[in-house]
Amino acid sequence: MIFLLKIENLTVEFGNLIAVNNFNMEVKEGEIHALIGPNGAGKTTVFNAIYNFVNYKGNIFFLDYNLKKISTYNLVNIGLSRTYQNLSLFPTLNVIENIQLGLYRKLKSNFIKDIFGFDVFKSKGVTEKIQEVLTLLNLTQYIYYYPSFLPYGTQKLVELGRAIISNPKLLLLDEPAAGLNTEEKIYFREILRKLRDKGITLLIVEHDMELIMDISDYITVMSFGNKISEGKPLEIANDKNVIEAYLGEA
Amino acid sequence: MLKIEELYVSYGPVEAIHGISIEVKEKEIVSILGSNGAGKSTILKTISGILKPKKGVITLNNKVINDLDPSQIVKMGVTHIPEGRHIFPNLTIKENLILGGYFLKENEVKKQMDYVTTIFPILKERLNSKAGSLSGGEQQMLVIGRGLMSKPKLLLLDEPSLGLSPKLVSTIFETLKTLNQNESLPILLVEQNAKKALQISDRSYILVNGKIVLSGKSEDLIEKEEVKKLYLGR
Amino acid sequence: MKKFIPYILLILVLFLPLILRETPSIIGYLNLVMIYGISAQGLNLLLGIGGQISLGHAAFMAIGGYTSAIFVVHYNFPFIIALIISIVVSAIFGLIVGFPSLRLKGFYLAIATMALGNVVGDVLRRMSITGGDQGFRNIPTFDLFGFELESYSSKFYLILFFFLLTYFISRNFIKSKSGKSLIAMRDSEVGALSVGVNISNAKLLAFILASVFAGLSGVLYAHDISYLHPSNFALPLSINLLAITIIGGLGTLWGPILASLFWIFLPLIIGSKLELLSSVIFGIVVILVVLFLPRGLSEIIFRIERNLKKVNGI
Amino acid sequence: MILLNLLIRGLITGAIYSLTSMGIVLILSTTLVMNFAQGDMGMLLAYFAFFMLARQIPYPVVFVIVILIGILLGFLFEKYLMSRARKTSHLGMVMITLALTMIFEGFVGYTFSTMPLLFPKAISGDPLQIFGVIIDKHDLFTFIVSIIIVIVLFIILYKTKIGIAARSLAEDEFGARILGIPINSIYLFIWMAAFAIAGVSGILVAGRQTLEPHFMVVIQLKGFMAAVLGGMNSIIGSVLGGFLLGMIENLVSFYIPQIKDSFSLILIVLVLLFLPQGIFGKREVRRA
Repeated sequence: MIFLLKIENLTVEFGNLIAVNNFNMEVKEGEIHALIGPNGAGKTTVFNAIYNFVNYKGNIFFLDYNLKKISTYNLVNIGLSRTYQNLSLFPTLNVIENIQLGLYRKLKSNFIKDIFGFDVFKSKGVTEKIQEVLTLLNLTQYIYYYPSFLPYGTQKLVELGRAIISNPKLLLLDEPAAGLNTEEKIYFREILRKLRDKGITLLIVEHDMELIMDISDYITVMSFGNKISEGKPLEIANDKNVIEAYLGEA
Repeated sequence: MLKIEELYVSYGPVEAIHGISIEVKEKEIVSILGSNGAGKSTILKTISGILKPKKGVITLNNKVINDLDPSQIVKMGVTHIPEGRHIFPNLTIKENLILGGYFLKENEVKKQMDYVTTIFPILKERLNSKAGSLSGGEQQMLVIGRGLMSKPKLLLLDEPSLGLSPKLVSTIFETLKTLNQNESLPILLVEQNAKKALQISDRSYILVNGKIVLSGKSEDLIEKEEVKKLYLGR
Repeated sequence: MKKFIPYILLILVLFLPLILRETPSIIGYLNLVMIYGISAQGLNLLLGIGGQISLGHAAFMAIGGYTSAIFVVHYNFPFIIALIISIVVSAIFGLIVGFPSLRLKGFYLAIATMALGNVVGDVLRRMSITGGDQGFRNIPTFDLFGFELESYSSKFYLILFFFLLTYFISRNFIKSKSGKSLIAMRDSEVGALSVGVNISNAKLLAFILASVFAGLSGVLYAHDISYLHPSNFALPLSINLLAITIIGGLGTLWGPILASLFWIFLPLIIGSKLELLSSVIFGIVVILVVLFLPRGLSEIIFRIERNLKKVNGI
Repeated sequence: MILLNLLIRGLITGAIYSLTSMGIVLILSTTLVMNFAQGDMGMLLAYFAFFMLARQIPYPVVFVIVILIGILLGFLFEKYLMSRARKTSHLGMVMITLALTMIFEGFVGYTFSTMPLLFPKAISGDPLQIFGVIIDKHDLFTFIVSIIIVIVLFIILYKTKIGIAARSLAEDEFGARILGIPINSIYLFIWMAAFAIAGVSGILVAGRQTLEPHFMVVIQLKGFMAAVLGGMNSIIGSVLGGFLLGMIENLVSFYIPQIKDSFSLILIVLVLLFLPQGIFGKREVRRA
């Protein structure tokens, strides 16, 4: 298995707007792969297709699974996890509860246990697992806070924690650095590296070119629903198509 | 004509704009550049009265407009064309345009609509179809056309290039330039498409994390290495 | 200190029939408070925890009450067996009514549940086994293995038992994995999906739970009052239950009982002369709560708790 | 002949339903609030009318006064309750309309007693006979009034600036605000219009049956159903939905009387599930 994720001839249409046009892409195991492009290029739509949130033509394979046939809620079971551009935290649950829910499918429970107050999130091994994630992301001091009382960057870490606690094979990050200040960005960069070292493959949609050029192993560039370039960071930085798409020389 | 001094704006508990000063003079196109989440849209929303500043003063022709409602600000001649279209998809194009000229008199509405449809002829052909049936680029034209209905004296424009093909972007930017030159309409433009924006604007401000890090004449900025670096990371 | 308050309250409640033995009718009203409190707790799980609206909640009560009454009166089943059957029937009914929730949101769901609630009323009116429009009369009181509970206070202890049971169940459920999956679904559907919550199952679970709670409450009502009529479970009761849940505070455990207490005793407090005005006052309270106490009456409990914490320096 | 009779009767019943459903759809399609108080607002205003009529004030004058009171109540309601509730939550807004029904029914029950009262018809006298179909004059009047109201509403909503602005609110409130549209005044206008319609329907329905605190509850439910049939988003659809519902009900209760009560309710659930845009509703244009 060389390719963890393989997107074949993906086309997504919204009415008369073609958001993604015959798009192909492969993500190798173990790499940090960045998907970049101007706003409205269709990057998030690619994520949403992977997650079956939109109807699409073409095929998306992850491991041996054809993702079209897998319900969104089962993706976490086969090793996919993601974060969202506008966060999808549970505002009425506190930080530790948010992160615990990342283990939702890993822990077995039944109704009888539930109503007798047996807390699966406190069972053996689970507490340690949660502690490990909290330490990795430096969130230990915030566990009883509700997300909306935390700085935006910390909220993003909580969402990341929820996504990684299930030990995903592939993690999709939608604009992880957007809205972060310089300090937080530096911290985030370290964490993304650590995740890769732990064996998690990362697919990142991001605008912050400095971050992308620094950490990614491979970059795919989209513009206007099409793939316009792909390659190693250095190749991308000197690619004429990319410079045009980014600086907007038509 | 528009002057912003030491502006601070918060979104809920989070401060998004940390003390910026911006000026737009008569007949000028001024652009604010910066990446996603830098706070560009917040500035425009504050000028048009949707958000209230925490600190700082916004003056229009030497009148403080900090505490005015959006409708009062529109009446003073400031029109904000928001990012993300915000058309009314189930209303017809004609109805969308009528709402753009909400404060105009009946006969003026007609005149202004004729004017707008000569700028964007595609709208004229489909006046009675629903706005939602337009393509992305046509919708962007409708949004700009709708903004022009109110006979603005200052145009605030948020990401007009968003999700448009390079060709359409050029068309729209040319239209803006023409408007600026023929009608002496000052424009405050917020853009991610740095090169295009630098090309058509007289002066630019570069915004990073709610602060202005660079500003000056667009023709000077376009040459600067720092600008390239901000956009390509090299 | 704070730890003991629930126990002190519980002991106090256990002695209530003794304290109030001069005025047994008050105990009768308290029984109703608990019955409606159980039903409201069910709606609270549905709306407050699961985020699904229902304007047919009273119909669930009717299903429970009528089922038990039919089995006890017409088939001579012991009360306990009839109770279990009623709960199963309620669960099935909750599942059926829950299906629209998979496709409908917000007020569309409100209308669908309202319509289904009315259908239940119409059907009960047309059947003969239910007594039709005459109502179901002479339902025997609770019969526990041969002991018939006749007095208000004996019923009080039985109803209190079920009330505490449902309180216990919902408290644990909210904290459990399944409970949190409902909260997750209410807070952010995409977030819930990406951690692996099956949204359809979660919605149906919410409806089943709500229906079971309401069904139980209906059973208790039937044998407590000994008379059922379809109009007692029509839209107004559903609206009142919704109001009770919202006044109490969505998603809170104490809310439903506080608001139910208020709802039952309000007419008594303002006196028989003004009794008709009680729904006016209740409506005004609903408006005031919506405008000024978005978290409901239980906000008050939160504040007391917070103050206690301050006193104890925790 | 029976069939024609049934259909005409259905149209009359339908006119009653559509009066209420118009008010509901007017609010829903502009503010996205499901207004549960539409029926009971009509009930309250019908009681006011009853006591004015009892004081020998002529019917036409009462008719106009009731509309004016409706407008005033709509103004107060939006100004002091809804505009505040809009800042809390959507459920809160719906809850306030539910609370109004409790307040109105309780108030009327307390002040005027719950005894049914006989409410005068707009036009009394012997029924007309047209092509062998017997039609009550009051019913005919009701029918005509509901047609007039739908035409007036249609003109306001589609041909005037304030109406177009009202329709834009539900589409994109931010978009409307940024154009400088005075949205607070528009909301006021919408509620004033809705409660004026409520007054008219209250008086006209009361003339067909007796006046008591709950007399609008069923009508309101039918109004919701008519709105669902009509697609929830179009005034004309809601009126057609009302007529259709009236006719279906009359046919069903004549031919299959056993299921007459539950039939329309089940129909509504099925329509909601399988035809979410209703029978007459146009499909919403979704933004790309």
